[in-house]
This record gives sequence, structure tokens and C-alpha cells, in this order.
Amino acid sequence: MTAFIKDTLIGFWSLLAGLGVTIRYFVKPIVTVQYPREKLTMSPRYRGHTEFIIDPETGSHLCNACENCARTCPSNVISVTGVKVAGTKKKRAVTYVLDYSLCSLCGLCVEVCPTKALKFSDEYRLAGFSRQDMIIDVIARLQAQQRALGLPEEVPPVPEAEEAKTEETKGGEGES
Amino acid sequence: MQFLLAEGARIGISLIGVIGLVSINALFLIWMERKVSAHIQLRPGPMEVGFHGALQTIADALKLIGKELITPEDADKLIYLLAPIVMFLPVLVSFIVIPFSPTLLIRDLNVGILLIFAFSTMAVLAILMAGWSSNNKYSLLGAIRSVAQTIAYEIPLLITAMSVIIMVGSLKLTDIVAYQATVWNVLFQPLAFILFIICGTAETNRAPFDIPEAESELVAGFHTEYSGMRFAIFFLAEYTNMFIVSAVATVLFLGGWRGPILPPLVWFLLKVYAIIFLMMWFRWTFPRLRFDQLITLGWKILIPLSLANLILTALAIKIF
Amino acid sequence: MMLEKGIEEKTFYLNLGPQHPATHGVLRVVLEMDGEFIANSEPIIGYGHRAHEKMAELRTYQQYLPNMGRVDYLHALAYNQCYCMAVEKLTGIQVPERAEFIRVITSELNRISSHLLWFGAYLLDLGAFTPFLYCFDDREHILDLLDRITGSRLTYCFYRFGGVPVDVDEEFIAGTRAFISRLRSRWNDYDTLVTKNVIFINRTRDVGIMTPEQALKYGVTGPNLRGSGIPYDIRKSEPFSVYPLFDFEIPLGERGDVLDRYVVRLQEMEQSLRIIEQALDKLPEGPIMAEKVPKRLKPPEGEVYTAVETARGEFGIYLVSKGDVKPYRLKLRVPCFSNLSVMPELFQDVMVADAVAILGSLDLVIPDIDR
Amino acid sequence: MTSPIIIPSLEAILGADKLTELDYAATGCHVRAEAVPEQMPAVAAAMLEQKFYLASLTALDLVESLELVYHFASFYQLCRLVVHAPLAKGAAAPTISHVYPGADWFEREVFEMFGITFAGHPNLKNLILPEDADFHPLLKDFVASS
Repeated sequence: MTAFIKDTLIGFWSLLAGLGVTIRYFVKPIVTVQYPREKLTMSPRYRGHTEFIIDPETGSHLCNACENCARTCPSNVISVTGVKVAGTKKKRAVTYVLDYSLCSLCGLCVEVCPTKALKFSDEYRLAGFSRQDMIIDVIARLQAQQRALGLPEEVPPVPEAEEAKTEETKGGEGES
Repeated sequence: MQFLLAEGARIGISLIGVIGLVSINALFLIWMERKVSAHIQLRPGPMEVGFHGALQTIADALKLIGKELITPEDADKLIYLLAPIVMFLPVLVSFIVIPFSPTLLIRDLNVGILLIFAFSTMAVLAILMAGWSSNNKYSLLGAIRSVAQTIAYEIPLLITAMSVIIMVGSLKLTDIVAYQATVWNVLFQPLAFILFIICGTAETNRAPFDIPEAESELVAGFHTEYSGMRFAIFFLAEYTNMFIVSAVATVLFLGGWRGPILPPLVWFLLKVYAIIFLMMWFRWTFPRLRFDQLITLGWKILIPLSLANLILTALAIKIF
Repeated sequence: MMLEKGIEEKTFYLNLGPQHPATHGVLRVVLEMDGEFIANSEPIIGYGHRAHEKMAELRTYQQYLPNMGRVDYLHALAYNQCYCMAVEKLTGIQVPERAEFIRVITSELNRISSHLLWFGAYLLDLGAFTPFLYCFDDREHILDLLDRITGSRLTYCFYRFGGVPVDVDEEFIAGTRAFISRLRSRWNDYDTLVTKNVIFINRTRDVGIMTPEQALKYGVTGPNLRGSGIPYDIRKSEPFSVYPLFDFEIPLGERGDVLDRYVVRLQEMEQSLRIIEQALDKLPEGPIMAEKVPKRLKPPEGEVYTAVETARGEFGIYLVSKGDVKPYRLKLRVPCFSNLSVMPELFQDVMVADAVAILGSLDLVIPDIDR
Repeated sequence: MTSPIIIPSLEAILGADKLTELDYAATGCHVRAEAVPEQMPAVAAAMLEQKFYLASLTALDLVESLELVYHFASFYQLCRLVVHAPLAKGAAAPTISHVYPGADWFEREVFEMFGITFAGHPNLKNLILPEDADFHPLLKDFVASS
């Protein structure tokens, strides 16, 4: 009997103690971020979709269309085509399109790039209305960035006399 | 003839007043619940519609009005339709006797407190009707739970109210308020007050006693199948029930409308909303009981305690 | 007929899931009910099957890395680590010590975040909403920390064969230390709000008792097993990575009920904090990536079994290589699979409310079961 | 080496030449045993007696034949045992689910993924795949569509 009364009192006290915790939090300031009004900065290693690094020397990208990234990608996100630039023996990317809806954010493409042409963008507003919205034209994005920086816009190189090896590109028109 | 007209006008005005009060009260309480829960959980709650989301509930109400009313195919249609009404009407009736202030009350019945308790019990009937007629196993389980646990909290609720009533010697709510002119009953009856709040929380089916709806177990319990306004009526009834239970607690224990400086109505509402805040605070703090545990709690703790309290009160009255 | 026999006693079937508030994921449990009591139960799984094992046979070793973040998304880094260890064992790659430390720190942080999420979601099952938000507040700090070095917040794909691709910085270390003291200051609130709460104790004590024999026969591992009092933790009993360098304890339960499993998890978070603290103190300098890891990995022929202790128990990878760039067979031994298979035994003659409490206490991640 | 404790009991069932001690650091297992599926219930019973649990049960498709692979481990000491049991295509293996109830689900998974039937299994139906699926995805001749 006494044990029962004791248990009841301890139980009742535990409830009051619990109420004490919640009322303490009730008067604490809130911790959530009111998203569209306040924004957080993305972490330095945030993995958004990839974009080209603008090379300070040339003001353009470094991609030589070796397709290492496209081959490494587990989900076939990347389609890249390149042509041999007239006068040099080097290849250069003409199109670089991501189907971001398939991306699993592993970051292998950036790691595998031999010319270190890729980086992660800090774009996080990635919702779209259709699958088409998920197709990202990295070259167009680069051009937009160049315009914003006042650099001369990237002009995709014209193929040499022989016809450029073109590959099937996925999706339709990209947007930035 | 003139008497009938006057009486008719009085009833009409009261009805409109009550329905208006019920709606505004529910809108306010839902907003308040959101804000209380939000701040307990370190977040701001609704902020977008109106000042600090004050109009959010109205937006939700409009949404609910616009929603399709679904009736399950194999439902017992008549009972299914009646259940929300059976839930809501008794709640309205209770407003007849609640004394908001010395002047603001519809009918000062001699058996006021009995009327409220009698009608509030009908909520269980409504829950049973809703759960049974939905033809949904979750709803049925919810309904059965509700019926099974009724006695566990109804009896101590009545007995604790009884200890106040034998002190006052009247079932009339205004008499009970008048009795507390100098000292509130809660000082004589602290245990009864605590028991009344616990049983009142169970009476309104709110956490930690929200066993008939227990969303993590029974999806939404007895109102799983209800949608649109029918669901909204259950919701409205729940919040109005909270108001009534708190109003009764205010009258029985906290001196009703009495208080210095401020007008009586303000005092009354302040006390009622303070008790409602307490109930919300419970909800956002405690886990839910299992339904047999509520019955155990009722029979092993609440009923003996309330009986002991009643006997002590009776003895005290006899002696002094 | 009915009247002659009196009221016929009948059981009925109740579907708990696949869409139900208490099943964290698309798990369906068919319950044969006798009133509020459960007579029989059968879990039905497979709604989230993504053929991870088949995918392994179609992808190169590197390409399979992101999959490991998606089997058990709550403790992704342990899975990531196990897969890397399996391949490293097969190819004989030595991982630098600093990389192992970073792995342990991040994996333990991830374990805490997994336990915190379980804690919150479990209280949600029991009808308490608020603790869920409190521990999400704490978990958010872990996600920020991990985001800082791994670049993502949930489906981490961070470890690589031979090490980790990114080194930790001072800010991460300082942030982790701040987090450790922050979380420690919260234990008291958690205890007062939940662990000592009389309603919580009544809901969990002596509910869903799992005996050590049942655990043995069903291969239950992890906190569920330790709640039954068996001190089996792969970090201790089969030391991998640099865990032997750290001093930590294995919390144990006594009765094997829901409350014990809860307490074990809560105490494990504190032990993880201890491991992280020691790892930060002892963090050696040095490279974070093994030298000469080929870009196109071709492990020699052979087979290997590696196991790690995840937040839910033993995760094992049985990897068979035939000397190709793709695995020949990769079997994922997932903890939740075995932990769920014991559930019908625990569901014998309990009420629906208890069933929800037991189901939650097993800490299931459904995609982990379905793979 | 911690392995000898289980070797005597297994030798009695399988014969000494069927057991090999493995390099734990390279393979993650201490002992490898070769068995025929018919011996598995006896092996399982022996392992349960030694308080080992069934860590994993799976199969390998070796194109010409199949192979069942059992992994046992212990809660109480560091010892992992892998048992390989070759099986002809189309043949049935005896169940061990009466010894280890936990093997029930593992066997159902092997059944649906590889098409191996387990004789004596109480409830051999698809576990993860849809109930009416009649294909076996983990066989090498199953081609994934994308």
C-alpha cells in the first residue's frame, strides 16, 4: 500500500517535472529559420549540381571533353560532346548537359576530372515543375556567369574540317 | 403572447450568440494550440496569414468547407451522418447555463451543473456512432476504446464536482460562484481541482488521454473516415468541449467571473483560457496512455482519491 | 444458427501499414486481432525493393559507392565504411590512420543522429510530439557538421577506397566539440521529459520482452540485442578501423523489454560522444588517402565478409570478386531484416498500442530491409 | 586462433578435409567449411548448440551450378564461419528454419532471388518480390531492364 502511494506520488512528480521542461522551452527563443525571409549560407562543400570552374587565365572553362566524368557517373547523368579545336590538337567541350533528376550526388565526376574543370555549384533551389526543369546546360550556365562577371562569353568552338564526333545528348533545351 | 415573443427573441439571440461564440472560440483555440505547441517546440508556428498567423485557422476552415464529403460505401449512412450532429448539439446546449458574468447568462437553471455533465456524456455516444457506422476497423477500435474508458473518468469527475456541490449546497452555477465571494474553492479543495483537471482532460479526449483517436495507433480513430466539414465539426466539438470543461472548472474552483478591477466577463475568460492553456501544455508534454492504463488510473487512483476527498469534505462540513 | 451457438467468437484482420503513422516507411503488418489483442501477425515487406544487390553486379566498384548511402539512410556512413572496408580488404589497400580517425568521427556523429531520430520518432509513436522536435534541433547540428565536410546532409557518399576525399578543418573540430557539450547538457532534459516520465515508463516496462534465446535464433543484433543483456558490439568484439584505440562501454539492458532497448540507445549516444571526443584529441597528422589507388579498381579473385556495427546492428557485406571491374556478387546482410523477423514472436498477445511501441522500439529502417 | 572450438563438432558432421582455416585479416572469416546441402540441418544444429547465430544466408549463381553460402558468428567470441554448399540447378536444399527460425526469411529471399526451393520450409513464398513474380533477379541470366 505504501509502495503504491509512493509510486503514485513519484509518478505525479515526474509529470510535473516534465511540464517544467516544456514550459522552460516555451519561453526560449525559437530556433527555426523562416526560410523565404531568412536564408542560410550553404556549407563550403555543399554538393549541388556541377558547374564549370572559370579559369582565371582564359576566363573560360577547362573541359576537354575527355568524358571521364560521363563514364564514371553511376547514373548516366552527364552527356558531353567535344570537338577538336582548329589549329590545336586539343579537344574542347561543345555541349555539357546534366540530367539532374538522375543524379545521386556522389561527387565522383568532380573527383575524376583530369583537368579539374568541375566544381559544385551552391544552387539549392532545385525544385521544378517538370522533368525538363531538371536538365541543366552547364555551358549556358557558364555563359550566364561570364556575362555577370563581364567576361567575354564562351563561344563553343567550331569543328575542324572533319565532322565532329557527336554523341547522343539527352533531353531538350537546358536552362541555367 | 408578449412573453412568448420576448422569450422567442431571447432564445434566438442566445442561439446566434452561442454559435458565434463557439466558432470564434474554436478559431481562437486552434490558433492558440498551434502557437502553444510551436513555442514549446522552439518554432514560431503559423506566421503567414494575418498577424502572426491569426487568420490561418479561417483559411483552414474555408479549405475544409471546400473539401469533398466522403461517405464510405458500406457505411451505415444515417448514423454516419448523425454522428457529428450528436457530437455537436449537446455541446451547444451546455452553453445555456454557463455564467459568463452576473448578467451574461442564458438560463440560470437549478440543476445547471447536472445539465452540463448529462449532456457532455453524450459525446461518447457520438463517438460510438461515428466509429460503428464508418465501417472501418480503426474507427471501430477507437469507438470501443472510448466506451470502455468512459466510466474510468466520468465517475471521478462527478464525485469531485460533488465535493464542491455539498460544500455550496446548490447545483446552481450562480450559487456556486456566489459562494466563492471571498475565497476560491480551489483553496479548500486543491485535490479535487487536480482530479477535476485530469478527468476533464480525459473527458475531452485530449492527450495524454486521446486514446479513441490515438493517431499513431489507430490512424485517426473514430473519425478516420470523416472529411471536410463533418471532420471539422468533430474538431469544433473538441475545442468547444475544452471550453466547457474549463468553464465548469472555473465556476467550481476558481470563483467564476469574480476578480478585481477588470470586468467580470474578462476575468471569466481569462480563467477559462488559463485552464485551456494548461490542457494544451499537457498535450505537448506527455506521451499517450494505453487504454487499459487509463482504466487502471481511473479505478485505482482517481476514484479512491475522489471518494476520499468527498468523505473528508462531508466530515469537515459536519464538524465545522 | 448463430443464436443457438451464442455469439460466435471471431478474429478480424487489421492492416498496420503500408500507409500508417506508426510504420516508419512502407512496412505492412497484417494483424489477426482478437478485440484489442493481437492473435497473430505477419510482416509483409518489399514495397521499397530497389535491387541494390543486383545493381552491384552491374556497376563498377566506384559506381556502387552512392548506393551505400541509400540502404540505411539514417546511418549511411557506417554502410559506406563497411563497403569501403570490404573492397580494401579484397585489394589490400591500407588506409592511413588519419582517414580512419575521420571515418570514426563522422560515423559516430552519424550514429548519434540516427539514434536521435529514432528517439524522436519513437516518442511520436507513443503519442508525445514535443521530444521529436527537441532532438531534431540537436540532430540539425550534426547534419550541419557533416554537411560541412561531406557536402550532403542525408545520403552521404563520403568515404572512398583508401581513405576519405576531404580533410576535416578547424571549424569542424571546434563545431564538433561544441556539439558534444551541447548534447551533454540536454541529457538532463531528455531524462526529465521522457525517461523518468511515469506514463512513458508504464508504456514501455515489461512490454515486448525479447529473450536472449530468441535473439540468438533470429540473429538479432545491435541495441535490440544489447537490450536483452548480451554484450555484443562489433566495435568491441570484432574491432575494425581504429575503434580499439578508444575507451568506451557497451550499455546493456537486463529484461530485454522496450524500456531497456530505449535506455541502451540513449546511453549509446553518450558512448559515441566519448569516442568522438577521444578521436578528436588523438587525431593524428598525415595523409587522408592511400597512395596509388587505381582509378579503375580490379580486385583479385576472392571473397570477403566484413561487418560493422551500425546504429541498428550488424551490417555485413559478403563480396565475391572474380577479378572483374564489377563485383560478381554482393550480399548485404542488413540488421533490420533479422530484427524484423523476430517481431511476430514479440507481438504474441499484446494490444495494438503495445504493438506500436514494440515496432518502434526495434528501430527499423524499411529501405534497409527491402534493399 | 579462436576457431578450434567449433572445428571438432563440425568435423564430426562434415569430415576433417572439408574444413579450412582462413586468414581472418584478408577474408573476414576464420573457418571455411564445404558441405552438401543435406548436411546443413545438422551443421545448423551443431552451430546453435555452440550458441552461434545465423548472420547471413545467401546463394551464388556460378552459371553452371548454384552454391548456398551460410555465415555463422557468435555473440560471445570472435569467430566467423562460412559454409559453402554447392547445389545443382533445379535441386532442392533442406531447410534449416526449424533450427534457426530466423533462417525462414533468408530462405524465402534465396528462393525468390535464385529459385532455390527449400524442402520442408513451412511458408516458402515470395518475400520481397511481388507475390506473383516468377523471375529470379539475382541469377546471372536475368537481365535488368535499365
